[in-house]
Amino acid sequence: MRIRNREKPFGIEKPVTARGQIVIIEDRCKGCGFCIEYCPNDVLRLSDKYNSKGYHPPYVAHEEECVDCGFCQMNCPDFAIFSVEVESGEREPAPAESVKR
Amino acid sequence: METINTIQEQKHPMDDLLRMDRIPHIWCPGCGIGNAVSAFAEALRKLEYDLDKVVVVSGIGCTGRVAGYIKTDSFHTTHGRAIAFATGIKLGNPDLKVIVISGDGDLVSIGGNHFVHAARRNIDLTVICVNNFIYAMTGGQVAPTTPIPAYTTTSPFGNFEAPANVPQLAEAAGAVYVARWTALHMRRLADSIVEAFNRPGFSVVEVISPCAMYYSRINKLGDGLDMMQFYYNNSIIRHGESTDNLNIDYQKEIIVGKFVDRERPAFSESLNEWLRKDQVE
Amino acid sequence: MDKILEALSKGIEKSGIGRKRVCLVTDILYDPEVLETLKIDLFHTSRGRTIPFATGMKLANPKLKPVVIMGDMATLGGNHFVHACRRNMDLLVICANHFVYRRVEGESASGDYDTVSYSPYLLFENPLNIPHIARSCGSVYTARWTALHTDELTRSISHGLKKKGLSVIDVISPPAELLDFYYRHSEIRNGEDTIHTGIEEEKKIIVGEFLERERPTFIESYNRQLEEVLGDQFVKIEV
Amino acid sequence: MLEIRFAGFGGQGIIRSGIIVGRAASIYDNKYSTMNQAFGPEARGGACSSQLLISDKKILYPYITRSDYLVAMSQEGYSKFESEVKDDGVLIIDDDLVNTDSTKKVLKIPSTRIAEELGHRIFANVVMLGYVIRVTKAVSLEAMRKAIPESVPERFVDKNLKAFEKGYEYA
Amino acid sequence: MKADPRDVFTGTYYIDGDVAMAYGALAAGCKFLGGYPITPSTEAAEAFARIAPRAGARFIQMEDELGSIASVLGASWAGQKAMTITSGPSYSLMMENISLGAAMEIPFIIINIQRAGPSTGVPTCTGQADVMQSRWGGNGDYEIIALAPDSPQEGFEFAVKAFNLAERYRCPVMLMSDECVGHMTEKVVVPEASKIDIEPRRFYKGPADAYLPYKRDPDLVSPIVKAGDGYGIYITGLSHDEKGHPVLESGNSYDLEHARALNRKSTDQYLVDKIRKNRDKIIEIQEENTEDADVVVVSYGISSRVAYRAVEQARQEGYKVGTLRLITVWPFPEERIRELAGRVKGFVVPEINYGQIVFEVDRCAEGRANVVLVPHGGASVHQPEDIYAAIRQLLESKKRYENVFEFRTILERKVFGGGMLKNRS
Amino acid sequence: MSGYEACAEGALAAGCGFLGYTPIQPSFGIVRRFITRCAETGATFVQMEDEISSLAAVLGAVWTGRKALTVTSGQGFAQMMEHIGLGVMLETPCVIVNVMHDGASEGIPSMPGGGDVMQARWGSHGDYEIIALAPNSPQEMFDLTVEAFSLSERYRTPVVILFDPVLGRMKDSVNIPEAAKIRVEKRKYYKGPKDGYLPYKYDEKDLIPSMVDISQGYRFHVTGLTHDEKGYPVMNDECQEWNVHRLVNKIRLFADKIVRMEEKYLEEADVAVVSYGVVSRDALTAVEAARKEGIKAGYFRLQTVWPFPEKRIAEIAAGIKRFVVPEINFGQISLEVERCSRGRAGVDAVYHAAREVGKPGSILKAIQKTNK
Repeated sequence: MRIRNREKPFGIEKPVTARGQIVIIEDRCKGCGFCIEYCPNDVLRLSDKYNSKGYHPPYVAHEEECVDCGFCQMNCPDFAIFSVEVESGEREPAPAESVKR
Repeated sequence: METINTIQEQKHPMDDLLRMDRIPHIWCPGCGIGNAVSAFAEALRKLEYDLDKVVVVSGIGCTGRVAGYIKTDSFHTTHGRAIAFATGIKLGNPDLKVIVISGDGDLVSIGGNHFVHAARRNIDLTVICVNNFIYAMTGGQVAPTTPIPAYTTTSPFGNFEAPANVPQLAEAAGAVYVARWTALHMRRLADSIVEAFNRPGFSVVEVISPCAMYYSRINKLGDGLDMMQFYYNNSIIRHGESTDNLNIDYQKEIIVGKFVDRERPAFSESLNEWLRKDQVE
Repeated sequence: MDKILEALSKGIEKSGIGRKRVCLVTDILYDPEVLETLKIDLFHTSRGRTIPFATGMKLANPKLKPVVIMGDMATLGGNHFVHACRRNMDLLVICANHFVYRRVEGESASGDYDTVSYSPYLLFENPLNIPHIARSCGSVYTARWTALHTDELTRSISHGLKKKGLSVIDVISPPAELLDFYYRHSEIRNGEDTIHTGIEEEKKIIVGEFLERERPTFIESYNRQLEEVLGDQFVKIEV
Repeated sequence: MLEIRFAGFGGQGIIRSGIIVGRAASIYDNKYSTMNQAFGPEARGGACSSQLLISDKKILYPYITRSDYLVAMSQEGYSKFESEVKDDGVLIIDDDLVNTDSTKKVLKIPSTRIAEELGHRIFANVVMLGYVIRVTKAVSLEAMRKAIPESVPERFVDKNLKAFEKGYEYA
Repeated sequence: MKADPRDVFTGTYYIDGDVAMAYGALAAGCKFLGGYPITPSTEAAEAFARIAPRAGARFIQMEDELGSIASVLGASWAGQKAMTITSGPSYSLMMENISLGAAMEIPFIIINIQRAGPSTGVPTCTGQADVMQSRWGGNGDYEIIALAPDSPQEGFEFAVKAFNLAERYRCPVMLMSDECVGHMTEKVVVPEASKIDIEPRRFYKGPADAYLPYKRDPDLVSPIVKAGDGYGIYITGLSHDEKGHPVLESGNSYDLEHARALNRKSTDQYLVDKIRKNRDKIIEIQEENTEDADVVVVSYGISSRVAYRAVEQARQEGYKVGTLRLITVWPFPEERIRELAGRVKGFVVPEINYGQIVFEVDRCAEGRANVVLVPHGGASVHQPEDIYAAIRQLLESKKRYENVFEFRTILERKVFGGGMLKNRS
Repeated sequence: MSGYEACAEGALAAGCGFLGYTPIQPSFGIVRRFITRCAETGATFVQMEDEISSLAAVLGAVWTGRKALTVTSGQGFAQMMEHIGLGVMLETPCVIVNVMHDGASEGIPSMPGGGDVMQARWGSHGDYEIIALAPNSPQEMFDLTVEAFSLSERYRTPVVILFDPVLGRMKDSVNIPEAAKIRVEKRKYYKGPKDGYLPYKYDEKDLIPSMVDISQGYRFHVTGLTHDEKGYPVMNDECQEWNVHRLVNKIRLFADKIVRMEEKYLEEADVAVVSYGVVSRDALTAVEAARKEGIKAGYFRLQTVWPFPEKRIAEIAAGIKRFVVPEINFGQISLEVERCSRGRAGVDAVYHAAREVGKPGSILKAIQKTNK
């Protein structure tokens, strides 16, 4: 299976990507690693700390790489992670439909 | 973790669809049932259907607990009888959208008869069958879907029974919509559920899901991530494949896709027609 | 009804496997007088539970060839049927397809379409295509005859008795007064794809031998798998 | 009569710990022992506990009245059973997973961390056992060394014995 | 007859009750298990699946419980000792075929690891609420035998005993264990094969043409044959005559006159009488200190071990307390309770349910002794203090109570510290 | 009108809107009547593949707001046992009509029986209490079917109607009152705010939680597992105790209100005949015959078999010498009578064979014997 990449919006030369910020609800995490493995942009890493259940939750290693694709959220079996769109001054805001999940 | 601190007030996007007060759920790390629920919730969100009119019915088993986590009217019934229970709900109030989410053992083994007959009657239900090749809640017994020669606790020397082919059974019994995806095909699965949901009649979506605890451990297949990786490498999308070819062999490639999409008169239509005819006579 | 027993009796004779080895498991009530002449062991079990009963018998005494005659197979015992096909238990299953529950007057069974004269209600449920289900689930031999196709039925039964694995014979056996009607409205099409064998109103009933194939039976796979893993420790099931 | 309670999550080997010690006691040390278990529907992550009684006489009442030792590998297990421990009893906890403020005697071992150093966290229970046996002297060392290989899958015997020694040494 | 050494895994084990029962069944010569997984009985089926292929026994996991029990009936008629292992709701599903098994007089056993109910209840926790169900759960009249072990060692022994009784009386025998015993791990000693007594199946030995499936020996039990031996038997779940033929004239219209002629000696009468008339031989109880007791604690299964602590405490304080443990829950030892009722002040019945066996005790006490139920909703065992309190309460009471409930209302206030209606959670 | 028809009419009169069934002899008469009236009444029916699913479908239909009925007999009833447990646990009101036939297993399907009485009470696993009614005439068949729906709605529990093929076939005039005069208990619906709904929060007074229908937006969850007020599974002994305690007590404590019985000639009687269902007709004849002979016989009939009228039996026991309990089984209710009489009066269980229905001889003989 291929993970769908963001499509280039027509008429804009430089690809504009949405920026996302990831929220991790650590105590729900069971450390399965799906989000880390299947993040298209390798944003996440496994942390060393233990959560209350004794698992290692992920942490955001490359925050700037997140494009708010929402795959970590869908792929998390424990509903412990999701991303929200953040607007960054450095980049142009992404077209609305491309960030809509 | 600073990310949490900054936007902790953000709600999880599934909050309205799931009973977050019950999370963390009971499923093991690396289990794919959570993914299936996630896809289902996504489908519900896409549908924009009145959630008050959606009913989720589950049987018993790991997947049987799904009903408890979805924030609609939901029923956790007895082992194998989810479809029968759902039939009652659908006929009692035909305006409802009734969805059965349960496991392979529940739907195909003990509930096989209800599965066949609900498909034959073409009762308007959507059945999501999460197939993890094993009875997980009771501790890893051989299921009718266990491939040859997988090891389980009740087939300690390898399974030798031919596994059931869920899409084929569904097709033969008369289901109008049959699809299969793995727990990794999240978006396609969600789309498929949407399609099944909109199809009047008995629709079946099979979800191949890793059981990281019992199935993979005894067969030394690694953890949930390894099994997901296996699906990643070995699943082939072939829409419209003949259901004869959909048997799943041990650690062989898995054909996924949408296999059946047809129309047959649904039960409630036939019943109404019959009642009308009866009255005329 | 008696037509099936007659065919069974002749079929046993013809197959030459011996009356001792055959044992009949059924949920239909038979007249004991008829059975005495048949001289085979008969077990009249609870409705729909014939196939698991026969499964237990086969495994406990693999020399037996249990023959299952099911009345309302398609309803109560549907699940057992599906799974016995999947396992390929070495049984011969004869579905006495009455279209109605014989013993409950005037009721619709899920077998096939309605017989208006017999049932006061029109049947509105979709019928189940028994040969197709059998094929899909993995039976090795599937045929359908009406009860009046005596010779063909005998031949099929004899074949089913000799065949290793689960054979399914769907016998259209409505009440006596309708038998002839169905006989005349049947059409023999051997080797027909079971997808087309559904019985529909105002169409001919397709009969014939639809399917024959080889699959390892439950006991064969059991022996092979366990011998491979356990070696000498395994006590094999002798057939 | 020695009463030990193991508590933790499903998947940590809580019940197996009870079985290993019980087996060592009843088969190799010729004592009587009864092991009872309580677990939730979850295979992993649910609350789980086992209670082990070891005695020189036949055990009639098969449950813990007040435990001599509580081996806690989760916060939940700790808070649930802390009060059950005798006043002069001992709490043995995994200090990465359990926070304590008990007035009773507390012994700490980072068993999960040690197990992870050894290769996998599933050995945490055996590391813990090594520690527990040293502390409690519930059964003889020889008995444990015989009981462990019998109670774990063959391919993990060496690792488990190593984990056991590690825990034993830690004490 | 002695057990077949190949099936007996002699040795000393540290195993739980479920596994011990599987070992016991194999030692008793069980050659067939038709099972379906359900917590908490799976360990037994798993153990059986592990060892069965080496003992020439067969394990099949059927598609559902109806299938597994029906396959057991079939296997038994094919000449093998057969059993199924189950629990909770699955047991409820089997009721129809238990009734069929009783009517066909098939020897088979069911191991029921009771869990907390009703419905799905608490699957991983204990209960004792299937006791009445095992006696009354099927439709129609029949009698069964039920045994209740209280330790893994007894699990092993009673499994052998259950098979012996089943073969002896050609009836279903229930091994009513509970989750506590099933999951309790203790030392189990499996003796040598020569030390295990096995009741062989009562095969018919006379001439083939004279065989009648339901012609009874003086003890009301008839010998059995195997399917496939050429007897041409007709076995039915309908009411039948000696030949096994259903009581009917022709086709499907029943011959009422014929039925009437047979009525007094009908199938049901025998199904009931063969147990009731042999009850003295079947019933087993274990008594301690009942000779001079003021109070007798009647219990079975795990409750008897829990009650031990309360009884011990009471005796230390000088109360005369005896214990009566039911080894066979069914048939119920009515006579013994009647005898004791005349002598003692009362009975205390701790059960992990809201009153089942206590009604039987109450019935047999005939109002001559107070009967106290110490109920428990399930999912765990009694606190010994509750049982002790009930003993004290009983000894203090002067009044003769009208029924079990009346006493319980008082008890509930004292023991549980709340009225009936108060939410206790 | 026959008993079967009266039953179907009773169900429809009580507002039953759903029938789930599997054909089994001899219960089919009810189904036939019900189906023919479906089109007029707006009721729905479904023929399911087996009895297990029939009851499951009925339970499902109830939660959509309909009143539901299933009809079965003998073995079919045995198959329903699992779902009676579920019905009790989910506290789903529904009515199960069991046409009892003779014998264990299949027995003799066309002959009356009485072997399922204890089964109705004890057949499912776990602790629960049930309500079972036993009518003895077509008229009562109608009345008690209506009553059964009332009770099931009132106590939120499955209610069993036990009768037999003789009563079913029996034709008699049945007086069906006008619809307005038929009083059926209304379902106890929750009326508070939407987010405040707890499926198992019960009333302290009657221990019954209030119900809602599917699709009203309450988004509730119910489970067959042991659950808390929210309907969520909670796996501990405390919650189990909370649950079972109430499930049992919601009927036990109100038994006096539920119990219905009929008495005749009991004043100054020496011997009381306790009976139910079709046998009670013979019992009454026998009692009257005995009275003519000068024996002081009394007649006591259970209209509700469960809960058992313990108090009344104990009272009667104090005043008489012996009970005679005729049943078409080998002693089921007689055990209950024996228990409740507490040794004050002896109990003679009379096996009233299926063939003897209509012939009170054996009962009369038993009465005469006690008098000696």
